[in-house]
Amino acid sequence: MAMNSAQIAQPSLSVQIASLNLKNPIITASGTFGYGEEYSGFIDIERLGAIVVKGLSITPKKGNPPPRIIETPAGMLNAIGLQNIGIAVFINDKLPFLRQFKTPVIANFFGDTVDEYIRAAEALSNANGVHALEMNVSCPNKEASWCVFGTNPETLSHVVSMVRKVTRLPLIVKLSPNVTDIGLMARVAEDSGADAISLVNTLTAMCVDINRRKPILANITGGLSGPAIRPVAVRMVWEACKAVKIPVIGMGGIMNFKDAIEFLIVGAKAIAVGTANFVNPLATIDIIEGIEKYMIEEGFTDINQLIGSLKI
Amino acid sequence: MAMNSAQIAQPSLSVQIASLNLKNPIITASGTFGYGEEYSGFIDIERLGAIVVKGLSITPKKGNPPPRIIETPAGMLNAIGLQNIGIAVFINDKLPFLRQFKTPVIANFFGDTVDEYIRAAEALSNANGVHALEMNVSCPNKEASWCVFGTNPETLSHVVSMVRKVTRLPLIVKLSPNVTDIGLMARVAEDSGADAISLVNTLTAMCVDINRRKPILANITGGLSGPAIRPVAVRMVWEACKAVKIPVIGMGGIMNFKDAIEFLIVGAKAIAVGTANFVNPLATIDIIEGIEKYMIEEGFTDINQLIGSLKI
Amino acid sequence: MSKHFPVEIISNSSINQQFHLLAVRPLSEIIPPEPGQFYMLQAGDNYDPLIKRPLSIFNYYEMRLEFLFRTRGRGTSYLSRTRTGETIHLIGPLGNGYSPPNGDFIVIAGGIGIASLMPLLRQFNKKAVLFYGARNSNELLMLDTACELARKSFISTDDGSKGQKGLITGLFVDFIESNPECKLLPVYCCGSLPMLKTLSLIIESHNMICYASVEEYMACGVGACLGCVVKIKNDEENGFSYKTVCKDGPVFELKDLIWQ
Amino acid sequence: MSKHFPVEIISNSSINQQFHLLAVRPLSEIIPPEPGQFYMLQAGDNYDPLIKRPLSIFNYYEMRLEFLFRTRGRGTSYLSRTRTGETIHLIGPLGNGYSPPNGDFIVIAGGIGIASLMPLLRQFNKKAVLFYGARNSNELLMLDTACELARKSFISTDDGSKGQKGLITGLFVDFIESNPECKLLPVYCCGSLPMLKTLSLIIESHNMICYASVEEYMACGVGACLGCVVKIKNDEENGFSYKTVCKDGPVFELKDLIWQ
Ligand SMILES: Cc1cc2nc3c(=O)[nH]c(=O)nc-3n(C[C@H](O)[C@H](O)[C@H](O)COP(=O)(O)OP(=O)(O)OC[C@H]3O[C@@H](n4cnc5c(N)ncnc54)[C@H](O)[C@@H]3O)c2cc1C
Ligand SMILES: Cc1cc2nc3c(=O)[nH]c(=O)nc-3n(C[C@H](O)[C@H](O)[C@H](O)COP(=O)(O)OP(=O)(O)OC[C@H]3O[C@@H](n4cnc5c(N)ncnc54)[C@H](O)[C@@H]3O)c2cc1C
Ligand SMILES: Cc1cc2nc3c(=O)[nH]c(=O)nc-3n(C[C@H](O)[C@H](O)[C@H](O)COP(=O)(O)O)c2cc1C
Ligand SMILES: Cc1cc2nc3c(=O)[nH]c(=O)nc-3n(C[C@H](O)[C@H](O)[C@H](O)COP(=O)(O)O)c2cc1C
Ligand code: FES
Ligand code: FES
Repeated sequence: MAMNSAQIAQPSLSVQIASLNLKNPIITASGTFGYGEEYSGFIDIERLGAIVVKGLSITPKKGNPPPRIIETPAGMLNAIGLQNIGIAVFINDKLPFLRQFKTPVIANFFGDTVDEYIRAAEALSNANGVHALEMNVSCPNKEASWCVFGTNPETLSHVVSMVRKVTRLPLIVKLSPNVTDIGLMARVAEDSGADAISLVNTLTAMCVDINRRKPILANITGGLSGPAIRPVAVRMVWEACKAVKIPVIGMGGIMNFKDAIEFLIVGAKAIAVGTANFVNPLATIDIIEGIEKYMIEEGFTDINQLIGSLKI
Repeated sequence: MAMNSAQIAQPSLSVQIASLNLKNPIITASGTFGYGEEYSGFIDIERLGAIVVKGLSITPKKGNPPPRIIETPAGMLNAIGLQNIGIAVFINDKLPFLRQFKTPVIANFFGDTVDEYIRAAEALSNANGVHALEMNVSCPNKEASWCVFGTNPETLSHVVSMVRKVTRLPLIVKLSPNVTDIGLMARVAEDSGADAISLVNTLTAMCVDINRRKPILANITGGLSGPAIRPVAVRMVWEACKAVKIPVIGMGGIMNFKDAIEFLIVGAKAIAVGTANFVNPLATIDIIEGIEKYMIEEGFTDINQLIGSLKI
Repeated sequence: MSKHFPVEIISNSSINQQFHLLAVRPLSEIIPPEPGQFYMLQAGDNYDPLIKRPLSIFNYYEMRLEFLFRTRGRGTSYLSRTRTGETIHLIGPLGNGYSPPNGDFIVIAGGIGIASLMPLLRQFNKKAVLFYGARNSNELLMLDTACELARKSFISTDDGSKGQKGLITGLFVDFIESNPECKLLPVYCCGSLPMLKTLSLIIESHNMICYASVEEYMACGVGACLGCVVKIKNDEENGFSYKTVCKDGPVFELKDLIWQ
Repeated sequence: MSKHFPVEIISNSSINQQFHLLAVRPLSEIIPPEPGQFYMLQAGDNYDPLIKRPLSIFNYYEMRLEFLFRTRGRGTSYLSRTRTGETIHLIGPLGNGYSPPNGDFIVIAGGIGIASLMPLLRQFNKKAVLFYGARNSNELLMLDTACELARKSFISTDDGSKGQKGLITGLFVDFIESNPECKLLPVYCCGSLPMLKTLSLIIESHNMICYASVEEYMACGVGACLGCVVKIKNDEENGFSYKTVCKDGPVFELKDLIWQ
């Protein structure tokens, strides 16, 4: 008996995203895990494949006035307005905490202009303890014209190539789902020098207060996340995986290990957990353990056997 | 007291969609109400603003193999594959039943080619008892190349103008939500001769069976509908209403009168009830009564005061 | 004709960990169900689960409907937690039930499939030869009641924990081989897909008539969404057309079913 | 420090149609809450409602947490229907509670706001002058307990169904005008937005110190999503910054709050 259980080797969960080696494919989604500290009392950060921090910009942002969030059927809408402490404060005040852990830190960033993107990427690339960059070109809740970066092939190509020039860190481009052809956008990111892509960001959406006859969010529209969007996200991740050769990080509505496995099966090399953290701060750990158990039951020894195993 | 209640006049719910006068803005969404018969035992068809029938084509369609549907968080995915009896059988077997009612009948139709669209529109325009046409250019669950009709401005413009030439009935173009810029698609439809537009059709999506590692639907992808998509639908209807002058029919996840009112406030002239019929066959009637009550409470005498009343 | 109506939960008892018997009282006038018909039952308080769940009518008296069900997922788990006095909504009765037998008949039930067949046994008391099989004795539900309503009963379980060890289709074959006159009796069956498939070979080789109740995912239950189709043999193009389980079924002639 | 932990429902009693008292037993070790802190409570069995709901700690003994709440929407309605023996999940204790008073103090509670202030009254027995107002006597919750814990109590209702007819802020103004020495006492308050706004004018004009517990929509409860912000005066650009109610609050100095 003891022999028998010893024979069931722990399956290997490690995956490679560009030069980044993750001990497992579970990462946190930007904006849903703060700067790591907020959840460090709940889970052991060391167990995560990687940690993605809240979106950063070269100058701090106050963000949108409240209300910033509203629950929707099986989801939520947010228009935080990219409130953040700015890259300098992040490096000084937050990175030292994150450097304690062996878990790679992926810095999510954005800019209002191409120049701001470049400056943000430069500043983060020089920071000790940032292991990769995730470029948010898809935030749907800002009105500024840069919003088109993520939904227009030309502007996307331009901003990604410019950022590519200034960083040697693995560059992940985070795509917007609010497009006609996600495969095209994925290819554009790949061709412009991205080392990986991640998707989906939130779906642009809106709720109305029927008594005041005003939008519920101060920002009018917001981004929809949570289980409601999962089937759309799975479809888009599948299309992106078919379109590019670089690794794809899948996310959107992942609440448990079963959801995560759907993304892995359609081809995602890693998955990110967002809104689920709010509902269950232990979601990431539960997912890691659930995948491990599933792999043992289904006879997988290496997670790469599972990734992309969809039979059509 | 009797005086008092007599003074509260019934508010007017009637709206105009092109030359079509609807006694109220509640219509049924194509594919969710069969050919009317299926629900005629549950509700009084006469009370509806209009009835939209299951999508029709010039030749009958067998549809996709099962599984065709799967529930998702606060929604459902379908890939029926446009199964229908064909326009000839519809006219012979189903229209006589619908002609009994004073409720206008809107025939939803589609084609695999521009020619099939034209022939379908012609055949339906000559049928006694069809009051308007709704053109489905957005069905996401067919793989054929015509799928791009609804997501590409050029092909959309072409097929709508061709159909416009062969019908004098009010022509409603039903848009796909799977596009980057819904306002643009709405304008293209308007410029090509549409009398009204309706949206949203379903969001292309996918679920995976993690034990068989196969898509759950035989068709691989399907269309997401139900409350999960409502916030996305409201946003798109709002954008469409800002983009065009022709009437917009809003739908997507409407379950109750409150949801319906959100669409009216952002500018929809009428709303369609889809998936909700499955959950509650009386949903349309409950919504009509709920809107009436809301109008009385909020002091609206005419629904046109409510339509587009969003304060930004 | 069917309705959408509220019911009050009268009682909700677990038969064992997996199986529940739910009794409800309609709060408005209903249409009496026929054996083999089903209802769509509210499966949640909000929008997740969204879609109602189909359950066969298990028993019906005036102002009382009973359902016998297995707790499988979130919808049936919700139903198993409803409490006496609470109100839920139902749609029904739905579908085409079993065409009534004209004299003696054979019933073949697999596990929870008995739920759909019990009204037939009740309506035609002591007319049926019952074959009732399940994985184990826990899944032989309402066994005593069923046997009492039958003229004769054959019982089996996969693990031998009750009745013969083995498949119920085995007992059925033995029976018709030793009672060839029974090949003229109509067969009514409801059970798992493997059972139906095996049965269809037996039925075909003995040239019998068999009415089978089948299952598919459903959304509307009334024939509107076309979501619940199965392939049925006919003279159309490719030799089949898709028929809805909810409206054309759930009972079909077994020989007409084309398995995926 | 806070945790995500399962609790068993010990009891769930309705105080009247709208208000419930929920007592739960933690099934794993917890961190003791401070007065003014809150928990995020599971609000459904599936994904609708999705987000946990914030409720103040109303009472705490070893291995027992109590919440007093009003049934408003789907989340609180779910909580009101949980049954003894069932398990739900909580996150907490969360937020910065009331800075403990150093001697006597004043408490101003509006309706269900008493839930948040009760632990303060309990911890500092007979130290508080209590002002407790509500729309009507039904919304004056746990009135006797509260008054017993206070040194002195003033009660009002909008409709006069209990205590003085009128707003509780009126009684408070009368009190400090006739007891000017009390202006040195710290004020702790929790109540509706109109109450807080009126109070902020009174507090400012009398130059008092007031700690107010405020509400905002929440998602994470731990400062991660930045969804629950309020405007707080400071020296930054434009004279304010957004602070999270869940982590920086829910208790803020009243004078620092900028109303929308
Ligand atoms: C006409 C008909 C009569 C039935 N009668 C009975 C009965 O009397 N007793 C009984 O125990 N079961 C019966 N069933 C099966 C029952 O409907 C499913 O077990 C139930 O819907 C599962 O729902 P869930 O939410 O618990 O499970 P889920 O977690 O939703 O799914 C579990 C499995 O149940 C099946 N299922 C889920 N939703 C549906 C749906 N809308 N339609 C069909 N299948 C679905 C799927 O195979 C799924 O994999 C019947 C099914 C049909 C079609
Ligand atoms: C720190 C804090 C402590 C609270 N303590 C108590 C208490 O002890 N007793 C009590 O009765 N109430 C308390 N509330 C209010 C309580 O959280 C809301 O009444 C509850 O969340 C409503 O949820 P619902 O699903 O029933 O209503 P819904 O139908 O979701 O919404 C009804 C209204 O409740 C409010 N609301 C809904 N969700 C949230 C959310 N996630 N965060 C904040 N507000 C929300 C909104 O204003 C909404 O319009 C507290 C709120 C906060 C922020
Ligand atoms: C409150 C909130 C804040 C977010 N902030 C960011 C952000 O700063 N940068 C970013 O790229 N994505 C941001 N996102 C998007 C998430 O990272 C993720 O792409 C999306 O929520 C879908 O995943 P989910 O459904 O698991 O939440 C945010 C999402 C939420 C809910
Ligand atoms: C089962 C099903 C079948 C549908 N069939 C059609 C169709 O034939 N033609 C069409 O234009 N839209 C079809 N639709 C889309 C609906 O008309 C509607 O646009 C969509 O479901 C969104 O609304 P809802 O969320 O209220 O269901 C179908 C939707 C469902 C769920
Ligand atoms: S469930 Fe809709 S047609 Fe059968
Ligand atoms: S609720 Fe997430 S930051 Fe406060």
